[in-house]
Amino acid sequence: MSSWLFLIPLLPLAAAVINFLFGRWFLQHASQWIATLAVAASFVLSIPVFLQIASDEQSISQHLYTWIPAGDFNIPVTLFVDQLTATMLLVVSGVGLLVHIYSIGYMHGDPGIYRFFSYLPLFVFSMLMLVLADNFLVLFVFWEAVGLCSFLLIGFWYRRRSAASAAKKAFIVNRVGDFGFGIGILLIFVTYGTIEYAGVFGQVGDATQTTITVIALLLFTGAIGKSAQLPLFVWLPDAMEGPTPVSALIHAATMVTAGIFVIARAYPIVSQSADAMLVIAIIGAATAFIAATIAVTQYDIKKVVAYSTVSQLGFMAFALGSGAWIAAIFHLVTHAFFKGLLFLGAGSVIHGMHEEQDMRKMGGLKKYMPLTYWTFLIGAAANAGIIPLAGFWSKDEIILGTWLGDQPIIMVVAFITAFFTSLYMFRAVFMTFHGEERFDAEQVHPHESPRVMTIPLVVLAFFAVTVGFIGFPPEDGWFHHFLDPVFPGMPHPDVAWSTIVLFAAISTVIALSGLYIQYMAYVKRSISPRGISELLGPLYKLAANRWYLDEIYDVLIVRPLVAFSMFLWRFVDAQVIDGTVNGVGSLVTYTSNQWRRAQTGLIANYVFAIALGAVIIIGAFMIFGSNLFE
Amino acid sequence: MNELMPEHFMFLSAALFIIGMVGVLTRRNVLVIFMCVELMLTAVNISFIGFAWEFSQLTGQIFALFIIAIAAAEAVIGLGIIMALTRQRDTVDIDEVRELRQ
Amino acid sequence: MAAEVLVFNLLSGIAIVSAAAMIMMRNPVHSAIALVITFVNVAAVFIMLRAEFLAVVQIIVYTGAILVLILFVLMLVNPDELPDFHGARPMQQIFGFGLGIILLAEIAVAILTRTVVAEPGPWTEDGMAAVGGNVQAIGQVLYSGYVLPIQATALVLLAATIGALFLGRPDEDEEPTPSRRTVATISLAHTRGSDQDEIPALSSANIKHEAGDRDLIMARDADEFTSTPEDDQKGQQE
Amino acid sequence: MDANLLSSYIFAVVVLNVLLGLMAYMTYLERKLMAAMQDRVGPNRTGPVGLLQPIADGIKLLVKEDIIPKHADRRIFLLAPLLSFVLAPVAAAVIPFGDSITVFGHEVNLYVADINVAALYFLAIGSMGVYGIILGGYASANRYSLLGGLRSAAQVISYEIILGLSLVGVFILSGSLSLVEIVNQQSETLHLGPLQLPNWFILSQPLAFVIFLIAAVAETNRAPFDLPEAETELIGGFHTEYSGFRFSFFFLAEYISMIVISLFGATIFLGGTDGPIRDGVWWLALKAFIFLFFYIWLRTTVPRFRYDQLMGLAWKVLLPLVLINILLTGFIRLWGLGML
Repeated sequence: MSSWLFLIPLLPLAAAVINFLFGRWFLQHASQWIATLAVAASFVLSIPVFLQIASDEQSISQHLYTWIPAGDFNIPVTLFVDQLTATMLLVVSGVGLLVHIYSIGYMHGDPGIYRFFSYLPLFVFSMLMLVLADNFLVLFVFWEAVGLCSFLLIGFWYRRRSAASAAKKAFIVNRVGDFGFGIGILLIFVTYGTIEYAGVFGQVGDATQTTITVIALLLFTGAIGKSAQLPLFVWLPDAMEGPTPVSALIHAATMVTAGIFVIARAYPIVSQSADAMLVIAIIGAATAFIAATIAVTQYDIKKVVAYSTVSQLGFMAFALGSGAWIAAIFHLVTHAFFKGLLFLGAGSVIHGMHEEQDMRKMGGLKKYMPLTYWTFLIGAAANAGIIPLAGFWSKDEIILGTWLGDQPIIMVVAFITAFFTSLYMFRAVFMTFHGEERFDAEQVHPHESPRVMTIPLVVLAFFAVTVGFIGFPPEDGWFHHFLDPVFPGMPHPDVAWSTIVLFAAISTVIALSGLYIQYMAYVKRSISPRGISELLGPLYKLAANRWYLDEIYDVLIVRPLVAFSMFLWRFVDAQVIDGTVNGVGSLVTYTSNQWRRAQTGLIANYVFAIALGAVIIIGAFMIFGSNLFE
Repeated sequence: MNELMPEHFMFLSAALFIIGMVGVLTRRNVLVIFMCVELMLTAVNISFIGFAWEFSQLTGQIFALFIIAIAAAEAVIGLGIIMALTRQRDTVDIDEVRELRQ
Repeated sequence: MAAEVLVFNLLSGIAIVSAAAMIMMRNPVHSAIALVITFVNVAAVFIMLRAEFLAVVQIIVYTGAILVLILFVLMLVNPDELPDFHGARPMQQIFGFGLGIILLAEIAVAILTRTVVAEPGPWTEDGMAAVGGNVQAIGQVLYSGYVLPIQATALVLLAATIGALFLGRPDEDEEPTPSRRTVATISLAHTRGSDQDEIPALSSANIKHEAGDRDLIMARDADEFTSTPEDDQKGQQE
Repeated sequence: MDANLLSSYIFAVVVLNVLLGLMAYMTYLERKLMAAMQDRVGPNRTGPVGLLQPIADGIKLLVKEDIIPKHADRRIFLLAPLLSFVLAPVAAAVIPFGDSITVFGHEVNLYVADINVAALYFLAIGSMGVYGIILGGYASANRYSLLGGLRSAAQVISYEIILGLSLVGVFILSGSLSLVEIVNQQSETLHLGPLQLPNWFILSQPLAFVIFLIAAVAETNRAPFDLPEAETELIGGFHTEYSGFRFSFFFLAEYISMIVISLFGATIFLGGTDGPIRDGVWWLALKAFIFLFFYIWLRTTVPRFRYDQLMGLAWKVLLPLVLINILLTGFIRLWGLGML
């Protein structure tokens, strides 16, 4: 079993390499089948791995080779699977497979399809290796690799200026977080002398409390960048410039959850530091709230889903911070399915509307694309937390976890955010699929997407409905017991059934109230959204303009940086460095001109110089003596 | 000296080496200079083999073997250069080849 | 073993004398012959120093290959071009001999005053005989401890071969010119075509019609043997 | 002076004289055989069936005028034929003519020297032989001679590589460079079921043997590789200007070389003194005679090569073949030792 573990990441890598090398001239559209089959194979291979983990609760590891053997500093490349990794394996390869299938339809006819289908398996490979890593350095390498794939795929249509700059933005903003992450890993190495999980986690307590807090916060810095937390989430909405399947796979289901995964993986460290957990909880809650308010005001369907993603990642983050570890992972899993579903559904809408993304130009699409509608509705409901869909179970559990973790303020924020979640989700549904048809019927003929695109939707919708039941009953479900060994020493507060039911009831009421408000606003038209926005005035403007975060960054960071760069260019480079270099050059030219006279061109003279040198050296040796011959 | 001593072959080696060196210094024919260089290499070989003999080691002989191999390569290249030189400049006088002066 | 010393002195005496003759000879061919004598004597010295294999290699490589090649090149060079030994640089010779004498003195002092100390190795006469002889001993040491240098030497030799081929290739300074037009004649004695300076190169414009329609010319007198470009044009006008 | 050394000297003198006598009758044999092949009579006037013809020839050459060209480099002109003549029989010193025999109570080895590097020594002497030709060609101050000498130098160097490499296969199999050792190994008998075969290296190295044969012909400047003295283009090549007994030195050297290389080939590839019954020097002589007959046969049969063909044959055909042979032999040897 564990002997062919390596095939799981290797197959997508092979597909990526093959498509990249031969795609342009030989494979073209055939590349999609290679990529899809490879990912399918790794999904199929992941299942027995998961089953084995589930049955005997033993973690598997397979040593591949030693990457850096430098004295005591050994970096083995070892595949390591425990319950957490097994879960992630299934999610990554499963959603990855569905997205691959979906992409066959979505990318049909694109001239760069071979490129797409080499980047996408490359991403799957990197992500799988990220979750399979058994030390922090390999983790970091593939952490960067998924960032690279994200960059390549956001900028897939690189001829589009906005796509190119979005790709750059994603890459650069992520660098900020990665920098902290890298320093955190260095600090781990300095503190513990090893960077292998087992070695580090076994001796967490040896370090001082401050060090542990700093390490935890530095690791979380990486997560802030990768998982789009405040204040670095600005890249994620822009990343929607990439093809929609990419958004679904990378920017909803898998890569952005890497930050959550790493914090969960570093549970032994993070859980030792109450301060760090508080910071994580606060940042997560703030992210969730701010992103939710922004999402309500957006008109671009993909932007709505993107901010929703940021918000849900905030949920996961504060769940971690509040000590609801399993709930966070649970939400990660359910979120992967329903958010992937929402993105693919949005992609299907965009596809059917001929690349139109503005919801103000949609409406009434229900009758044109029923399958998309129903699946999108399921995804939205799951996201909003309507019982009994997947999102309900996980989100409710997170909120319950904040209460159990003695974070009442965050709990309140979470409830408010849940309300906003319901608002923006159903706003998107009703604006897109209900109401009058606001598009230009002369130009646009909405149509249902081809089957290759709708089948993944249906599959994902099925999971969005059912996957929540792995965590049923709350706090005591199968999933909780499955993941329990990953988080040793986690407190298990006894929760009364009444409490659970109470929280579930509050969640449901909040979700349904959001649904009702939007129904009145966009279907019955008894509430005017415009009136509300005018009523709120500056608050609405704040949210609609994304809390001016981009502008603040522009003033605070980008412009000073540009000015400083100009200074470096105009003064330091053009005058100081060039002056030095030219000065050295002219000095050498001058001295060389003087020395050139020694160059007589007569070989006899050169040989004579050599012989004279030999005579002098030997003579000096003989006279002054040396210990060479004695 | 009634026995073969290290001094014997060391003097032989030194004498041949210095004769070769003097030849390189005084002759003007590239080919003769070339032969002198070969003589110097052989002189060094004598030293190597002599020390190998004196200390019952084989390292010196192996070094000499490598020197002979490299000398063969050097001869091939050197003669090729001389051929090219005579074809281009029609001379083997080393003093007439002084383009590097420029 | 005075005999051994005697033989050694004899061999090295011949070697030194002929080496000196090598640099004194005016004729480089004589120098080469003197060098052959030196090398053969040195090879004999090698045998005395228990290096039979190297002695044979010395003869095969130095006298059998390198010096033959040098002789070869010497004979390709016009003897009139050979520079004088007593050239126009007396200072150079004085300095050369002077340096040689100083160096010899220095080394002589070094040899006589210093001694080399080292651990004796296992390859005495008996040690070599135990493994089958000098060749076997060298083979054992060479292919156990010096595999990488052997490979490197092979590469050097390969590179030298390629370099020699490159250096020795024929001159290519002549531009490859388009093939000259040959004039089809049936010659009885003297062809006018060969008297003409140069017939312009065939251009692509007239190559096509000339390829097929030129008939065999049955000559009656000398002027008819050759068809010139003017004739061709005439023929076309008709 | 121990007795061993003395017996070696005596034996060397014997070998040298036998070689010289053989050489003389080699010319007779060649002329007779060629005549037979070309349907002529051959020498038949001097002595019975012309048997005294070599002696007559020798006397003729000795009494002829010794001409030295005016512009010749005198010293080298005199040295060159001597060099050829002296070096040719020296190589025979390492050829074993049989086991030791007892003469007057002394044990006498039937070889001049059993040195450890005998085969290489043979090649080394062979490579020295080219000096006679190249210097002779140079010293004559004759362009034809010079060209002949140059051709010879290039040819002999090229074919010496082939000759040496063709022996490497045998060295790999025998693990020795000593000819005595090689002969001893060949005197073993191989049992292939009911079949009994001598362990001659011609059986295990057939390709090397063929290449050796070709290279040997070229090495001795014999037809069809006698380019250095190609009469039709070089009016005799390097010995154009030589006459009298100096010419005879070159002449003798060539025939001695032929005999010695035949003995050498018989020793290396055909088992030397090993024979089906009653091992002894007669077997060696018979095998060498086969070689010599082949030489003569070749001369009467095959026309002379063109020069570029000659060099092309060496570098483009024989060298790759011989390298492949070495590679294969090496692999087989490793396999046989269980190291592969």
